[in-house]
Amino acid sequence: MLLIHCPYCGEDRSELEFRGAGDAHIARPTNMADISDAEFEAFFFLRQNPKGIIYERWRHIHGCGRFFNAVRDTVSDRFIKTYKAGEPKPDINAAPATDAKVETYEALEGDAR
Amino acid sequence: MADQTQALRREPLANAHGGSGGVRLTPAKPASRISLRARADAVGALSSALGLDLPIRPSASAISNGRMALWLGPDEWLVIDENGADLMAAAASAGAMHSATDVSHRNTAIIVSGPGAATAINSGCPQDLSLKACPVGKCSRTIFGKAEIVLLRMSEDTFRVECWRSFSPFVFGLLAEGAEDAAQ
Amino acid sequence: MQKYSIFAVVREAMRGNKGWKAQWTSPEPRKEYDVIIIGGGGHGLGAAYYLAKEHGITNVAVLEKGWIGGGNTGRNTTIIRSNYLYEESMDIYEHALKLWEGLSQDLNYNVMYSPRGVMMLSHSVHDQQSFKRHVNANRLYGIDNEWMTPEQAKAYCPPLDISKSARYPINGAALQRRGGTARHDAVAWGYARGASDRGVHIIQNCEVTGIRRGPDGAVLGVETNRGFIGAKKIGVSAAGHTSVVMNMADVRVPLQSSPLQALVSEPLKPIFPCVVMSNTVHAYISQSDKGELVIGAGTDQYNSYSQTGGIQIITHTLDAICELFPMFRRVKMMRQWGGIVDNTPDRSAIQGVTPVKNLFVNCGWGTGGFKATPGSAHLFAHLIARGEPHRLAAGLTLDRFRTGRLIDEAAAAAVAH
Amino acid sequence: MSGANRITGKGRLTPARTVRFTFDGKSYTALQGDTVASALLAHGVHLLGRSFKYHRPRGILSAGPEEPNALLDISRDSARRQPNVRASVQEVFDGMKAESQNRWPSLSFDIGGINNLMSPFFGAGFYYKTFMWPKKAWHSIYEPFIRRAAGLGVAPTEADPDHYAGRYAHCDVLVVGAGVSGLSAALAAAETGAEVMLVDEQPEAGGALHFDAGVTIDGQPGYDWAQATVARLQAMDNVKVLTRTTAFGYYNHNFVALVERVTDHLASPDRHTARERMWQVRAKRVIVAAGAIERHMVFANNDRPGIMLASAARTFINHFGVAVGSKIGVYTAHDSAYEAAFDLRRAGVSIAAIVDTRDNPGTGVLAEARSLGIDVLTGHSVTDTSGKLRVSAMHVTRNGGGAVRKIPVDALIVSSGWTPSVHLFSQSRGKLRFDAATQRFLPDTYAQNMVCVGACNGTDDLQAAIDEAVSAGVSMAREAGIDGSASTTPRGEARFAWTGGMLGAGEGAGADTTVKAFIDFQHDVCAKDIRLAVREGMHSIEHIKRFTTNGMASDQGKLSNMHGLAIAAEALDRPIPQVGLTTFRQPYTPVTFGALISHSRGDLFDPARKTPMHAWEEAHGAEFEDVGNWKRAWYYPRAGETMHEAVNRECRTVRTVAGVFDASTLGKIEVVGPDAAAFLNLMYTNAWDTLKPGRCRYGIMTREDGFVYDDGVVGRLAEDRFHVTTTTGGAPRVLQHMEDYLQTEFPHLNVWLTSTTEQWAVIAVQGPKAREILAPLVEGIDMSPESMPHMSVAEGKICGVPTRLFRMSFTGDMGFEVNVPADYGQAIWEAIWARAEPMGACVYGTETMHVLRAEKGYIIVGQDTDGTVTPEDAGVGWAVSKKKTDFVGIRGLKRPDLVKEGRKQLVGITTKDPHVVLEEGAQVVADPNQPKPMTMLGHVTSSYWSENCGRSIAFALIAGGRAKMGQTLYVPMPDRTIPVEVTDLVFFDKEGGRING
Repeated sequence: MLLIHCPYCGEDRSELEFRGAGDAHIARPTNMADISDAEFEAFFFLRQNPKGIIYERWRHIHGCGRFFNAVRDTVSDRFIKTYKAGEPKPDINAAPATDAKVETYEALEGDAR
Repeated sequence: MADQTQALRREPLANAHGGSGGVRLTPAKPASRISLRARADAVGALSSALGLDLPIRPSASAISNGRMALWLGPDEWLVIDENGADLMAAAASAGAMHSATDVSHRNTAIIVSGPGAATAINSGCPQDLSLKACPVGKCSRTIFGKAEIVLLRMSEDTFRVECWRSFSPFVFGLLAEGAEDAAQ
Repeated sequence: MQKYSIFAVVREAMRGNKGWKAQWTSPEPRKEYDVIIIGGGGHGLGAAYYLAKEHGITNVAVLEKGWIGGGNTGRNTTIIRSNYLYEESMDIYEHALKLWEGLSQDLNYNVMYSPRGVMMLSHSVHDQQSFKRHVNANRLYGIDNEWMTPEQAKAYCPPLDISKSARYPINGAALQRRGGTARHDAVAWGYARGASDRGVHIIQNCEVTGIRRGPDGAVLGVETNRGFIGAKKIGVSAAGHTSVVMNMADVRVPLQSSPLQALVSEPLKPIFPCVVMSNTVHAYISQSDKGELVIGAGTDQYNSYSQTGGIQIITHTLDAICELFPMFRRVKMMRQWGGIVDNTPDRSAIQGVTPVKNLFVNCGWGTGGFKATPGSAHLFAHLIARGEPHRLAAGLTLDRFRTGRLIDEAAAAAVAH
Repeated sequence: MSGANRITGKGRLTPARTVRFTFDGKSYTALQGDTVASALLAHGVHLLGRSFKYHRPRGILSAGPEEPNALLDISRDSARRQPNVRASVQEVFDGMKAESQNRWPSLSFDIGGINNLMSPFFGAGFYYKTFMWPKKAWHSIYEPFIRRAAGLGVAPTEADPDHYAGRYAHCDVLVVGAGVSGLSAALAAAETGAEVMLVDEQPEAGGALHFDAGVTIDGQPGYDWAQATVARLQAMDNVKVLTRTTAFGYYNHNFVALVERVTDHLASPDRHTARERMWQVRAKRVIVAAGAIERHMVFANNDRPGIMLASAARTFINHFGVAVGSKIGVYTAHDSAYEAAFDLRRAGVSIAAIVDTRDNPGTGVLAEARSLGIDVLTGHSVTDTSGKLRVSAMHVTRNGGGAVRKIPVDALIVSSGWTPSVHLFSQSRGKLRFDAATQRFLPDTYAQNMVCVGACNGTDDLQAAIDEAVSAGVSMAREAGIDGSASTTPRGEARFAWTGGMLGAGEGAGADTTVKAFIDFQHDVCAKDIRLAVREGMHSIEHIKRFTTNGMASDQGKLSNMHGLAIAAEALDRPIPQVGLTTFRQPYTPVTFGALISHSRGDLFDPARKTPMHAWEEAHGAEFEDVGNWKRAWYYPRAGETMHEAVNRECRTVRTVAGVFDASTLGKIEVVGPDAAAFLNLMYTNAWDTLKPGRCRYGIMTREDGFVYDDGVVGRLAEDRFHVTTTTGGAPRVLQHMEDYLQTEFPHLNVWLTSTTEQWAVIAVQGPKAREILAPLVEGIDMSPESMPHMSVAEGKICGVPTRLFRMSFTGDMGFEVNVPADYGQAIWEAIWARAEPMGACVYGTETMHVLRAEKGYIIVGQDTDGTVTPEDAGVGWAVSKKKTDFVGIRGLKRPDLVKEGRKQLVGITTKDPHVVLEEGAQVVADPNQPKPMTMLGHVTSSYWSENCGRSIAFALIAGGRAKMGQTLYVPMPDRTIPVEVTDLVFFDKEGGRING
């Protein structure tokens, strides 16, 4: 059960209060009616699904109700940062990239490499 | 509400009773409530119209003369008047852009009191309810088992638990189990 | 290949079991293969097996970054069924089920396919409508699936609580008798043995780090932690890691990888005869031959490659199990674990060509990949060998997300109204 | 007497406090505080169970949770029965019934023991190689046989009458384990002022101090110091101590799950007390002081009852006062076993010999053995044992060969060293490192905010462990934000510093042998099985585990993993770290489902949502159906009526008089703000700016992909206020969907959304007499057709209570929906019913509502649509604005496959025989005689007997349906084929005049 910092409440709260809401920073085209099928596919379906840093949205649905954004490592499940909706995508080059020290279960088991 | 209509009212927890040696559970008396939504620039006008300072600090509440304003989100307050005052009219008189919606009957409340109150609530609520993390006056919407609640700490060992009416038997039932376990 | 039989078992027992040979070999990689399959799970190993057996293509390597069968093949709750709604789904899952029925004999490896019946519980009028839609569609398609009254369901699965006082009383069930379970590890090992025997190279601890392409865009081979390995064709069957691999070829696929958890109880004497699923209360349960209750939990709500998730997912499914089977409250959870499932937007798989020449993909099996294993592997081999999909997999192509021809099994189950 | 082997003056239990229990029907006396294991050992009972595969007789191996053999069925009554309970952990209570498992007909004579003779045929993985012929025999013959033989205990068959509790908790520092290290760490952290939780799985604190009588701390015997320290901690306000509590799972972000066993040790627990309590603790910092687990020696027939871990024997003598034998052999590769021998010897037990496989044991212990007159055979090994149901002799030889000496013993205690308990550390996803010098895996890289101290961290020296723990207590508290200091550092002294340890097979069980040298006792995995797996090409430790099932038993490899790994490494000729390690998963020890679900049972399993009128409906005989979390009145049978009859009556009555219906569960969202109409324009396919205040409109909502998501009537109360309704099940997700767009895509709009589903009780009054029923009750609203036409809304009062009154219809007849604040719902319902009933009206439920709307061709989203249906498909394409330049779904709707010819379209279908009612979900075909797999055109979405039409009616989604009007299609059912005709959707009142009354 994750512990998530809500940027609006200013507190760490249990994952039970939140709902994940998919990738962040995917802007809905303003000329929606005019985009091509391929553009629509890219907007609505295609995702990076990164193994490592993901920019994602959460909603503090059983809390302040706000959608906000988070930067998280999908390998360690560690949050690097959460920030309010509308704030620019943070440059996290300064922050550690995928933390190689933290391993998936998969990497902890089986033959050592 | 007028007196003659009072007789027509059936509150969802009218006959509920429960608790344990260390925790009392009491259905709160009927109150009027609005869900108030507004941007920051309207807070002043709404505060004067409602006669209490709408809190702008997260999780803060303001209480005065049986009227409470609970910060639920950056543009959202739950305003409760235990005397049944017409909060819709009060808000409307502010003259500033806002949304007020009557939720008096949507919600009902349970007062949880006694030395085991926090423990009883922690039977289903994942928040840290120690006085350090949750001082008197702190409020928040949160989760309680499989129901959503709004929690307000009224004193060291008294909480107000607001929930939607159809969830109230569940919330009361889980609080009753929590109260029993807290007494062990 | 050393043939397995009761006689072999007796013979070897007399010799102290010293004569058993390696089930598959672990060769050094060649410089180049006709086909490289990325991902040594049941789907990938099976595809290699069928490439060799049915298409005569034996210069094949299966590259596995860990140990074969170590991904979702070895982490799932082994449910097999084919009672899906849409023709695209019925085609592939029924194809798989037919292969399951003869797989032990085909592989000369007991994969313990056990058609003990998969029962899906109906708890509401809406469930009933949805299940009968499945039952009727399956019947006309030649797939067994039958509606049962609560009493019939109880007779088939005695631990079931069919009392009206339940929170969500059971108002019937759909039963596929040919559905059941199989031994997951045996599937990977059986295919590996069969493929290895036919000359396929199974290369473990070999992680693909890049896909090299020629000037015409076609694949040339893969970069790995053991160096470059050439390939005329590449099939990607990497489940939860498909996005990672496909990104190496600059192909984006509509996938999200998230944790899927499961658990087993301590071993118990036989008490649970079949597989029971309930979508309404979110419960999936069967009992393994070792005696453990095998219980499938849900997916966590976020993308993750960690193969672990929150305990609330586990407790949520146990809530439902104990509601359906109140006597199990005293049973103990012995182990919980997680896998990485790759879900598509319509919760149906993708198998087909990609924008990159000679790069083929098989992914998006989500929570349903195990049951598809032989069918998916068989059709994937066809795709790789022929360069175009088999008729039974023709609907699973990648372009459906652009055109809107989705195969939305989840949506067809719809929602309460 | 509490047993002949109870040694007077030994142990910490009180001789006068006795309890009675039975084992396999025989009654025994035990002492309060005994475990089942200690109590039975006191009576000389060693045989407690049978193994999983070979049904070999087994005894007690350990005194802790790692026990693989002595698993019993423990009950206090028939419903309170618990299989697979470790005898080494379960405390005896008065009246307890214990039964052995996995044997028939009796524990001492078990038919299944024949498996032991057949064992050469049952090598690891044998079942993969046979049982394949004939094809169907696996499921019908072999599998049932294997299933019956497998499994250990018998699952309870009655519903569990006990209840369980759960709590969330927070603390600054959670300390797991109350041995020397855990206590020292907890004390230090507590002294800084941090909020500390200290948990230990045993009934009292002390950990290894239970057995290790050679330790003194601050001048006291270790165990006494532990009790004094716990008392001190318990007296502190900032400390919570939980005993009988296992930290079983370490999850993300320092979330640790504990299970507290509250009543399983009590003779007559209070019925209000939960049997077990699950704690879910979010700790700022965690200190794991989980200790280490002793390993057995791997040699032939090392599994006979009477063979046990040296530390277990030491626990039994020092804590329980029980001698596990009268002439005890010792086989060890580690000094710690010597101390067990010393303690037993001093208690008057004869030690046959200490057989040490090492040439050079620790000098201290050697000298002490000599002074006690104990025979020590260094460089020797036990290569086999004798005995049937209990060990009777150990076979000793010099390493490398030589004569075998059979030394009679009645117990054999063993140790090959200690494995640090890194389970929680591994669960936290920390990375281990193999310490070649000590042949063990130790915590290396931490992944979470935690630290390991003491034996589980490989810190062997007592004072070093204490110092490490104290320093961790202070630093973890500081990291948790508590800046205090600790004043106490305990001083500990151990009599001996231990050396030694070995992994893998011992003498006589090496590479070429076929003896049964057990590694995993419960699953009967022997050293030779590991080697077989390697021979068969299993080179990854995970493959070896899965092939042999080593470590997959209920102890999850606590004793077997390291031995298995070492034997595999040897067979593979690779160093241990290159073979890897299997994963430690949660839980550390098995946890009951009851504790995991805690309160979630019965009424608390899932909230059952009921409307304000529910009690009235129940009292008036309503049957209810589940719709999402809601209970909705389905139909109201009168005495003697079937469902069919009741629904027919209700349908007739509504059309001829009127009906009253509870529509409260429909979702309601108040949309308020100057941009409310603009927002709804984007969320619905329809246009909303043209809707005038006081009027309503039916709206369709699509997702971005163009498929129908929800529908409902929206009323405009004012320029800036809309009352939106949604489907019952759709309410939460529609609100979430709207909030998502509002906050994320359209934050510039001045509009807010509030759920009002539960604010309003909704009473629909439908039928020709609807107005007549309501009008006299309503104040301040002109209900005349002119001022309140179809699809309008007004605010006023009903019976003195505020109402939002809608003129709308889901039946096609004139109708109103009365919204009143929910607490008034039942009173207003009763007032309306008081007028309606005398006029001959009825109350009706959802079934009648469904029939009536179908008669009129109104769709139900979720029944007549699924997630693949567009508004056009569903026949409501008229609700999609052609003028708007944007709304959610506008682009998705234009994709090639959504505008293709031949899509499934919702049409009416009628059976040729009007009395035949189709099955909902039935499939429709053009040619019923085609072979399977058939080409299906679509399916029946709704189907009813329509009393008002005098025939059956149905909707179906049919490929190219609207072009097939009038055509005959077929519905093939198992028993017959039903011909049907394609029609439009409206079956009743095609002209639509009734809506105006």
